[in-house]
Amino acid sequence: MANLLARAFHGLNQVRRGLATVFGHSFREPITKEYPQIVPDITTNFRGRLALTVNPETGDHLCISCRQCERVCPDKCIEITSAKSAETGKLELIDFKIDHGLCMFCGLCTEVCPTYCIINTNDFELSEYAREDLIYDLKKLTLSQDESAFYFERKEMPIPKPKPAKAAPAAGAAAAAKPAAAAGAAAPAAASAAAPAAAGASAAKAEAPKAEEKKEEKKEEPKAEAPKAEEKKEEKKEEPKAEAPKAEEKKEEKKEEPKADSPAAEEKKD
Amino acid sequence: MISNGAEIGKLTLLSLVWLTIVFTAVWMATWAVGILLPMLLQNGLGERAMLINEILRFVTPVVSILVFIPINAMFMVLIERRALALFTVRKGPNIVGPDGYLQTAADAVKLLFKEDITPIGADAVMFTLAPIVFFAPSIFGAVPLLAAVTNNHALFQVLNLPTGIFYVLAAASVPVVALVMAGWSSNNKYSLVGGLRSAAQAISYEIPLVLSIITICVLAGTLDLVKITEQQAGGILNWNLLGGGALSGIDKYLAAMISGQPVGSILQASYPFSALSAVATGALICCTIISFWLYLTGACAEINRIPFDLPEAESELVSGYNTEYSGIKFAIFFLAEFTNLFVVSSIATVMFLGGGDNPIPVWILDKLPLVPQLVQALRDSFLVQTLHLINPETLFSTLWVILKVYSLVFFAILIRGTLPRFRIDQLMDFGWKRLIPLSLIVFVIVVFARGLVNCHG
Amino acid sequence: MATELVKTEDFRSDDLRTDDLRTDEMIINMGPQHPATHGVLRLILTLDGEKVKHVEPILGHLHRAQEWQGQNRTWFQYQALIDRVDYLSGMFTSWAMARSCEQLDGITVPPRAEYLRVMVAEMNRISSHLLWLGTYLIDLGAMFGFPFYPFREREKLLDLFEEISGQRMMFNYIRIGGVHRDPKAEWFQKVRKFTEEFPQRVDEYEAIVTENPIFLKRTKGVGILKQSVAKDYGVTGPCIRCSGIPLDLRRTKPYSVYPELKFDVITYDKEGDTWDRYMARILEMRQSNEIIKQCLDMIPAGEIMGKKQMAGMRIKAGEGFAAVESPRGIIGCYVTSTGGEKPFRFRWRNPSFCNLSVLSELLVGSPIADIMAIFGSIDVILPDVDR
Amino acid sequence: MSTEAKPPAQPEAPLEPGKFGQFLKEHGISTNRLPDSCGVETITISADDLHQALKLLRSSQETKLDLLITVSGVDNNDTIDAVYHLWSYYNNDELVLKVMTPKASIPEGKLPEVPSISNFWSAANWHERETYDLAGVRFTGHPYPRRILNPWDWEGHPLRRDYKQPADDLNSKHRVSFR
Repeated sequence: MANLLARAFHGLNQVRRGLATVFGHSFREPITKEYPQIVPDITTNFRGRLALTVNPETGDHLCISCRQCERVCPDKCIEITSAKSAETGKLELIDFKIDHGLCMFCGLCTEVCPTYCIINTNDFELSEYAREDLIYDLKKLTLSQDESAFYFERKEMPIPKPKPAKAAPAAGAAAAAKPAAAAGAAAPAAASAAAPAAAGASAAKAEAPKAEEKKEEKKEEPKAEAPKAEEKKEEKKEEPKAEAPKAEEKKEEKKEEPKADSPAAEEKKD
Repeated sequence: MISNGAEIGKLTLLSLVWLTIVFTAVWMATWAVGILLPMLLQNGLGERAMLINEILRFVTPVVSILVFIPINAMFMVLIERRALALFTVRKGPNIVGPDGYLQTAADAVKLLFKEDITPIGADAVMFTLAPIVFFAPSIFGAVPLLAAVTNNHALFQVLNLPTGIFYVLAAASVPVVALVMAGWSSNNKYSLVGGLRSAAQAISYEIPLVLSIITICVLAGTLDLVKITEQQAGGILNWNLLGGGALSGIDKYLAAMISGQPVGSILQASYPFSALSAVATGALICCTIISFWLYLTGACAEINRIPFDLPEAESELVSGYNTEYSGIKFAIFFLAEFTNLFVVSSIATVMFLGGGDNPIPVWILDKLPLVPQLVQALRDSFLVQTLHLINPETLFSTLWVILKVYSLVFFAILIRGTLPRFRIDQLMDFGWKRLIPLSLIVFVIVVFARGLVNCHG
Repeated sequence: MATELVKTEDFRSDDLRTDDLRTDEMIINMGPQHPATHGVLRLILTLDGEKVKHVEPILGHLHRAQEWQGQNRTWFQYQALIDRVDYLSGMFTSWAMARSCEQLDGITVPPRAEYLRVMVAEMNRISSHLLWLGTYLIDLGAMFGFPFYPFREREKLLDLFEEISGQRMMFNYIRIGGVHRDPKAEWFQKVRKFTEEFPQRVDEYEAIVTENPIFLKRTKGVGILKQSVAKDYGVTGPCIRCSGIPLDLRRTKPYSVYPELKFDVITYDKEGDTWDRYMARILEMRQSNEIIKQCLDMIPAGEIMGKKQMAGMRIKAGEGFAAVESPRGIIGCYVTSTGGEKPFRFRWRNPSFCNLSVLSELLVGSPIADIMAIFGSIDVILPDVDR
Repeated sequence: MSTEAKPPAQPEAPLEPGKFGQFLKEHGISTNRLPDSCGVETITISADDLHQALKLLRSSQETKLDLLITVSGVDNNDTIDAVYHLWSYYNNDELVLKVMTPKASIPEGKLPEVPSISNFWSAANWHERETYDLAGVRFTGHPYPRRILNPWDWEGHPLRRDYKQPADDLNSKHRVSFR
């Protein structure tokens, strides 16, 4: 009996302790924030929506279409379309698509990117009314110069020298000057006129100006896949940033070969 | 160290605003039906208004309750959510309306417009009837309480039965049937188990509940709610919570001593068997406190609140008897639950906490400055004299009742924020093996101890 | 006289139950959309009144073919996926994979990386236990008040994780050969601040819960896991430590820098009930807190990566099994490599999967209300079960 | 599934039996030793001896390998293995036991058969079900040989190397939508 009473009192006392602790909590500051009004302070490393940066100083797009991110993505949610530019002989980005509905924000693409182009922003508000709207294209992905500057500063990434964006085209242009001259002044005009018809099946409209170069590469095979395959091979060599000068050299060599043939090829077609 | 002053302030303001809205609305409705209409009719119809007046007299309490219940339930849901948020270091609903004041009103509107679903295989008649049967008794039950909590206001005397408390208890035991009906008719096994549980639980916890109330009735010597409140008038020492008038002798003694009157044989009159009476007084106080606790426990179980919410038991039975309900039927269940909480709290207030009585003994109250003048000023005002809008006795007692009832509600919310749920067999064990014997013991002690002390006399 | 008419023997409950009344079993589907099954477990219960007579768990509602994906992703890619196996303790799944690959490849992990691993893993253990504590109290019916307090502390930990790894739950922080990022000095200060205030918070939980009479009634003597049964079913983690076997990989098969740290293995009696499991987890939280404190004092400077992280990373051929002590038990990774870009075979040994199999043994004979009390106390994460 | 992947290299010369191999040999059970997997003794055993060997290893005082960590099914290109990882609760002993069934010896349309140990080791119950489900090893004598992770009417065993994935949109290059 005494034991029972003691237990009852102990139990009641414990309940009282619990109630007092819970009641005591009402004198503490609330820990919740009214989210849409008060935006949380997100840490620098947060892996949010993916975006492409531009050079914060010059405004040039940083992507060199090396397709590293496309290859490393475990969900295969990145799709890059690029083509070789006629003037520079370098790969030029046409479109960059990321399906954010498929993305799992693992951040592997940002780790392998050699130019700090693709980054995880702090934006996490991605809701849309349709799944298709979650597929972001190049325009939607690319950040403005100010935003890029903000992220470059926040993530403490080294601001790229204007070389990969600016100097490279210059070098490319220098290299391309010769073949362009060799190909003759008449060729571009004819090629650009024929371009939509020839490349229409394979390339999008945006690709049309670059189709000129494709044609040169085509040689015998009229199939649409052929230039792409060639592109891929070249891309692989282009991959690491450190090797960029080498790749350029290689390209120069390569470019001279087809271009030497190109008049012949064009003659055939004509 | 209060670092949460702003939130507490907001909660207090919210309560005040809502309570003002609730009671203004109720009083205006009641006044319109019970006083204004008869006055106008009297002027217009003269003698022929008698019959209509008679009808209006009976309608008035029902009107007041019907206006009161929905608004009050909305307020209680809101205060529950805000208070729980306070305990759990959150902010709670604060978007809809000014600082979230209209959140539950919006919820109610949403529930009313939702589709009303009757599941396939359900017994449609029973399914529809169950919420009504669940809700109706809380209206019937609340009516006689009105007279008690408004300090026997003339408008509500109509339904003041001599067996008031038993009528209330009888009404309060009906909802169990509704829960079984809901559980059975839903064609859902979880609902069925929930309904059966609620039947078992309500029946077994009604016994300690009723026994603890009987204890108080024995102390008071009456079943009339109004009489019970009137007996407890005159400060905290006269309340049933503290021995039901066992301390009133001391009260009188102190009052006489302070006012300089002869003390004489006041103590002797109240405690005829000196030492024995002292022991009996102690026993009475203990017993009434225990039976207050018993009452709270039983009431918690009766209205299915945590820690006795086994019929609902989210983690076991999805949502128990109201798993299949939606829309307005669910809203009625919801409404009734909170109304029951209010009814139960008001019974506790009337039976244990002195109804509308202020806790300050009279001999202190008289010494306080400005109070008598305030009352007198109110009494002379236009509102009282011409329009009969309020009378001071009812006003003050209503304020005290509101304070007491909502303190109990707040306590129930605190319990809800702390305790885990019982298991069904432990609940039964606790009910039958602990509470019922305890309540019987308390009852017997009170019966004998009462003879040794001159209660309320 | 009533006593002559009614004999007491007529009211013996056994007789009523078996002979006089014709009773029927009720079959209830608990889950997959039941509010308290912690995800999507489906239990087919055969009930006799409120007593469980038979229970059959149906798994696989969250099956995501983690092992298949392991074979179809490169090593580098798969690292990002494995946090999803056990989303509440992602550090441990990463660590198990990293350890098995390091074993195969013969990588030595730099000491700073090891300390960082221990720190984040113990923080993750705390956060996992905190979530368990909150949800367990919800299972027991304390729906509205208490469960928010553990989540408050967990939120702080998740913020710390976010700062160090980039996300709150899918960390991808522990990599093959080391850890991904070296945190800044402020991060260590924040962790220290957390470790200093955390014990008081645990005191608060205990004040509310531990000796609460209702909680005691719900958990004491409920779901008793006997040592023999536990061994038979291969139960690990706090569950088996409560059944009296001091199996804690951090001590029995020490890995990383655990031999240098001071802590005890928490064991209880031979027949662990749910209260013991609750208490063990509370003590483990305190202990992990102490371990983090020690790590903060002992962490050396230096490298954090023993192998270069690159997309085409390869692991030497061979096979191996490595395990770490996760909050739920032994999480192990059996990996077979052929030296190629992709693993040849990945096999997860998940603690939840093994611990859950004992459920059908524990539940028989208990009332409905105890299903959740017992199931919750095993601390099962359904993605960890189904993979 | 990458079919070009090769199984781990087999040893050229038979190795000396290790601690547990010796122990089993003493009890008349012949085993073959494979190269250690990360320092843990790895032996193969014929399917007929499995039951007895595991019983011995579990219950005898010398070995006390009483914690069955996993049962896993591995489809090497020419064999299908059931791999048993055994640990001890009390000491640091570990053992990897393999039952290798050559694919050539399995009749067409049948599954490799390995005796079930779930009747005396409850831990094996779900592991064996999972191995059956994913890797397609039939455990004879299992009390409840049903699929556990995949739906009950699933066709094929996903972790087999000859398994054809029902729909593989994810890896196709030219898809209309990404999903």
